Amino acid sequence: MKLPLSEHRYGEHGVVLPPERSDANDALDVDLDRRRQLYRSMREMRTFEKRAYDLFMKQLVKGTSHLSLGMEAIAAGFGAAMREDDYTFATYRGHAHTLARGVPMTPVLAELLGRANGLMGGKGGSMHLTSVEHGMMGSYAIIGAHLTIANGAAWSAQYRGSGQVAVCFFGDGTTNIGAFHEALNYAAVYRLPVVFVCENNLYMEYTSIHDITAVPHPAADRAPAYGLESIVIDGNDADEVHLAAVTALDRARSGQGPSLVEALTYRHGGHSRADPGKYRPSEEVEAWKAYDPLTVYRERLVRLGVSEDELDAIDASVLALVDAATEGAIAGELPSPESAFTDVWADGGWSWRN
Amino acid sequence: MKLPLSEHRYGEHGVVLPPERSDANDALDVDLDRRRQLYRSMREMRTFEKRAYDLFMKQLVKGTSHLSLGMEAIAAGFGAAMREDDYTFATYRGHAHTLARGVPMTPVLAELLGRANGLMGGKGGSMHLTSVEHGMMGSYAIIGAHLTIANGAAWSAQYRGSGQVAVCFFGDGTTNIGAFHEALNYAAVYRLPVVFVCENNLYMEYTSIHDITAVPHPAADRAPAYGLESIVIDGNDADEVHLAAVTALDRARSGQGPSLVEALTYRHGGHSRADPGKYRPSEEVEAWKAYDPLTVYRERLVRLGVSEDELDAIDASVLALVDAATEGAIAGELPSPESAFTDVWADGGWSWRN
Amino acid sequence: MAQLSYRDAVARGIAQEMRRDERVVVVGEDIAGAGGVFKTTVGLLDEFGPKRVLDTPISEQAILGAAMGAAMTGLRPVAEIMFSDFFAVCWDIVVNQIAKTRYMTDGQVSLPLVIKTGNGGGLRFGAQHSQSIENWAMAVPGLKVVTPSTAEDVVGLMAAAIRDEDPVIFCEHKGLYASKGEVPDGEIVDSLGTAKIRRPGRDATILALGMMVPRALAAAEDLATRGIDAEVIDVRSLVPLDTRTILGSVARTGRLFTVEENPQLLGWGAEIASIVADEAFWDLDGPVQRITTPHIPLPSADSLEDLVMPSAESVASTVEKALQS
Amino acid sequence: MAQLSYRDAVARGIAQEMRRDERVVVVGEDIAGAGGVFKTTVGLLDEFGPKRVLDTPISEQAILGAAMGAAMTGLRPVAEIMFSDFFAVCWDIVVNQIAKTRYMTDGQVSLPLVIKTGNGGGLRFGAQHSQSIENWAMAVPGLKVVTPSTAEDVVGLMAAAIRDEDPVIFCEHKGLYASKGEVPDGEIVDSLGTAKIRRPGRDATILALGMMVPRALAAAEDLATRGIDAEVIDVRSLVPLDTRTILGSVARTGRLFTVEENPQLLGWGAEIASIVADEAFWDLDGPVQRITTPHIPLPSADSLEDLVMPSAESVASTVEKALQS
Ligand SMILES: Cc1ncc(C[n+]2csc(CCOP(=O)(O)OP(=O)(O)O)c2C)c(N)n1
Ligand SMILES: Cc1ncc(C[n+]2csc(CCOP(=O)(O)OP(=O)(O)O)c2C)c(N)n1
Ligand SMILES: [Mg+2]
Ligand SMILES: [Mg+2]
Repeated sequence: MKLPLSEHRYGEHGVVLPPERSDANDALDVDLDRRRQLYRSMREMRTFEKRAYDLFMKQLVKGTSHLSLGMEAIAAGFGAAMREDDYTFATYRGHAHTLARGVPMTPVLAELLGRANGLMGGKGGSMHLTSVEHGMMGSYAIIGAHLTIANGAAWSAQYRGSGQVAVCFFGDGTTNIGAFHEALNYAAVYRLPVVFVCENNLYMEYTSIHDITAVPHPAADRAPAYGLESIVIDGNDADEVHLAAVTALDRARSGQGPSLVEALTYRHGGHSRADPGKYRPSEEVEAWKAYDPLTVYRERLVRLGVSEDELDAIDASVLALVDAATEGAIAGELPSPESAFTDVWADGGWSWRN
Repeated sequence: MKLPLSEHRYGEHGVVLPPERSDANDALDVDLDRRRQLYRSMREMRTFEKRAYDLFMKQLVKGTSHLSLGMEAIAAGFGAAMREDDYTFATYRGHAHTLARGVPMTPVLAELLGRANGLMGGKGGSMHLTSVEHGMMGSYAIIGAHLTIANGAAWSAQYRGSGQVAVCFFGDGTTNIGAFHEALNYAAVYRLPVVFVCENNLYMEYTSIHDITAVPHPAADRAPAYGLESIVIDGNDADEVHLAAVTALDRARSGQGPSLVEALTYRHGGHSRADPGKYRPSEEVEAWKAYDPLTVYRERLVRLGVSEDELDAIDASVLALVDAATEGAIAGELPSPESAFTDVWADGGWSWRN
Repeated sequence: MAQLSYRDAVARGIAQEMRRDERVVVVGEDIAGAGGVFKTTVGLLDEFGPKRVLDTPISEQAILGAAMGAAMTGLRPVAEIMFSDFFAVCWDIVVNQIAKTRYMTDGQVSLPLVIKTGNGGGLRFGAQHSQSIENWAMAVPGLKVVTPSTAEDVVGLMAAAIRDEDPVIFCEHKGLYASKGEVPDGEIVDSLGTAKIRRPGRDATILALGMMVPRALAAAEDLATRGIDAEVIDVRSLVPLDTRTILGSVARTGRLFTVEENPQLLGWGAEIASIVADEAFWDLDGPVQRITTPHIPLPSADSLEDLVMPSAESVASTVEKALQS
Repeated sequence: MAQLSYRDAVARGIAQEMRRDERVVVVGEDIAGAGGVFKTTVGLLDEFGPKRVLDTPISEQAILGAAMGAAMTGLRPVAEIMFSDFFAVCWDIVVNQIAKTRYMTDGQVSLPLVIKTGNGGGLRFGAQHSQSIENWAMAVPGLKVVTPSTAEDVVGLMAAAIRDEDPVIFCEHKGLYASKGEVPDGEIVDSLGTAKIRRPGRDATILALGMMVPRALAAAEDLATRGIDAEVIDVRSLVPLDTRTILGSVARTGRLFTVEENPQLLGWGAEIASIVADEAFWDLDGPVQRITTPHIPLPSADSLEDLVMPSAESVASTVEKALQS
């Protein structure tokens, strides 16, 4: 729903509340095993990121990092829909998307701690998680760029006829940068097998997306500008996300081109490590915390007959995994000094002269 | 009218013909004196640019240049609607827009010839025509940038409460670059007094806009993405352009914010000096040459009772102006060597050290 | 005279100029309501209101384009590019538009604007958020480039930058935001294009910029204990460049070292080395030596980042070794 | 052996590689149907079809992003940025993404891609279409940078660039497109990182790049008539840099001159001057001298553009004066 500009006011935005709780989505066509998997996947992300947060507080994680606490349903819902050889492109807020591709926790956590056993040996850090062997093609920290790069992976898949799809996650704030526009048109023109997923958590860093965007749905209201359908989904409902993902992936894989999906969600914490998130009305924060994707989903599973015991067991097994990863990460060595000088070039080195 | 993406094919575009000739627009509410002015203005642009072309052929104009032969109705229609202190921002294809603001021909032509009496003393050339005293705030040769700069002039006018409007002209191909998107959203967010005018001449340099754009109207189909109305006009009809200009300028001046106007037109020649324009079907070129804005308009004036003699007299007086400008330009000295070293900085000089 | 953080000094410098000149406006991402992600614009919205202090979308090209258009029509904008690495997404506006327009229009257009930015490494932000881009700007005719290293200089150079009729790239070092220094009360206006001798010395000249200045000073103190009396010059301004102060120092000491945070190739030290090699060739008692981050992207792990950036220790040992040989 | 224009050599080099390697694809604005606005890709669409040779929208970020994503997933793209000045609109993709990704991922990602571009001045295109941006790229770790000066080198360096596993910025000099040279028949594969001595000499070393190479050679011929025997080295590759050839020459001649088309500050000659000043200090018989365009934007008028760019005459007179003093 696009409003005429007369309805927009710079700097003015109301409190945006989550949808009402309802059991309507219980009936969605997602089978129970898949749902167990989705629950587990979200629990992994949640537990992992809470641990990461604790480790920041203990000064073990240096630098910055960006959590997606509260936004897990999107990463889980898409992750479960992707083929093993599909490509993920994420932002600096990429822990959940990395785990969603099956990347083990220890190297991810070790990377946050700057250890030699980190996913990139400590050279990338939290904002650049990458595991090519898992199809996790990178986390990109400059707004917009990775939408264009995802196109390239999709182009390559199309060229090779591999049937792979590239899925690219980004935030609401990203819809106002030039690269967004270029990437969307480009994907549409060549009908690339790429799915663009806007995680609309209502805020850029500290500014409401509505303050500085001319339309209410920063992604969906732009979709028609590229010949694409406007799609808005509940990003806190893992089943709804999952089905939207299946549809978009099928569309891409069958040669019908890109999709742009806007998933509404909220981050429980601040933008990054440094941010207490005080610019958000507490009424809004509380309402969204109550509409937690894990709570919502757990209640659904219970309604659908999964026992609390089974769910507790999942939680416990995930916690054990995270504990083990924590140990493995903390036990990691510091990177060797030589490693700072490897892999600038394909020959393994850094030399720029003879 | 946005088509679903399924109707777009990369690299496929049909022949696009101009509208049928009709006398419907004779009835538009533009008074006859204004119409005489519009005719004269278009004739100035036409005669001036044909002369510029002749001078290229004589090797007197070095470097490149981009003519808007066939596109004059847009520059004339807007020029006549603008207030004296409004701002124009144009592209490398900016001769007509420069003349439309009342910039005298001699310095413009002298600039093309690289002479000291050129509009910028020979330092800018054809692609960068600027005359601040006439509100001609520059011609910009890198696609997209000047849309963002026009916003700044509009912002300044808004801040100062001056009632000025910035009008920014650009081509169809420009709608696919990132800066277009950023500029449109930015203008809408702050409700800036700026009018964006897309001169859709169906081609970028040598590629049809339809081949590489996901929607049929590269500007108008994007307008709703910024809360703006989709506006498509006949860019070869000076009256239609003029009225659209008046509406958009009024809207901006009265604080209702930006407009995006897509004016359909065609260039008679190639993209630039080097280009014979062979990539365009001759049927298309012929049809558009027949739908020449000057022919169309002259016929209208005659239908409305202006005598052929009067029109011939206008043509003759314009020719005399152009002849005089040609003499003045050719008579210009070469720029002094010292002038290469002035005006890097506001102190008049170029020194970067003490 | 009060202790002020480098971070707070930024807002103070801007506020000082906003009070005296209505044409000064400030724009950038999260700079108004939130006071900036680095908290360098805290208080400006409250004091000057939403007409003069604006939050923007994530649209760096639009931000700088707006600053440019406003500057050419009577305002004096201060625009923030949050991390200097993001200059790469709006580089066209900076180098092709802002830098060249006065020249191309034969002086018709003035562009009194400041682009302030959080620059440099040392905060474990990784390769895309830690670059020293002052060199990118230095390479482009038409841009002035300053990098203060103290809170007092932040205030005075910000004022000078805002008053200047030319576009100024104002590099705030992220690694210095938390540092504090004495800042005199009242109006402070410094001048662009001036280097400062922070520590006089006779045996060698050490040139440094931004966060490398405190490191060079620490190195000099250390060298002093070993009998080497090094002069430390804070370059402060890359364009205009105070070659007089630099060449004068080299003439006295006969040895020159540059301490550059940037990766080696085409850091500002290369230009100075080339100037000195040309104009002070006969003054030199030994080769000009550049101490830089090696020519690699910055790694994020703290241990690796510390390893590759010039430190007080690496500066001291390089100078000592060179003077002994 | 045939006479080939520098322009046609570009297409020949690309076609040679497309024939042997299916993974090579070409993208850019107007490069397919029209064969490129500089006509450097003529014939490629006909021979290799629309799947491998693609016209794009005016979306430089999207073009290079696509090239990057394709390179990391198995293709070997050649992307065109029409005028090198337009790197400014996609600089983020080049310097923050393409240059850094291999390093940041600890070697997980390879980026075998070539960005070809029309670079340099002399065509009266004015300040926004005439820049020498090879220096911008040289300053960023992770990019290889080459600039051929002859048709034969175009073919061989293009082949080497396409075969290289790293990203290469391939600068074609617009002012050389029309020049012709002998090019051997059959496959030509050159190697990156190698300079070429174009004219041996004993009295002075002149380094030049791109369009400055023929000018330096003309200067050397002229100097020869006045008894000065200058060695002319075509630098060809800024990264990797063939310092061995350069330092070797300086060791023989004792005098170094760089001829740079770029504005002075932080041109490639500054880096070489700094290397030579450091490593060959005791070999030098006099200061390194850089001959550059002054640090100004390029004016468009032919008379002014010719005045400010280095010419054979200005090179010869600078060298002569320096050697006589
Ligand atoms: C080009 C660019 N501009 C600004 C930033 C700084 N920045 C990092 S995250 C962010 C907010 C992004 O908001 P959004 O896209 O909504 O994603 P979210 O963080 O909410 O997931 C900003 C402005 C950046 N990284 N890159
Ligand atoms: C960023 C950038 N990319 C490419 C170009 C080269 N270029 C100059 S004009 C042009 C075509 C522009 O087409 P359009 O916007 O339709 O304007 P027209 O020339 O048709 O008036 C191109 C690609 C440029 N100047 N800037
Ligand atoms: Mg967000
Ligand atoms: Mg066009």
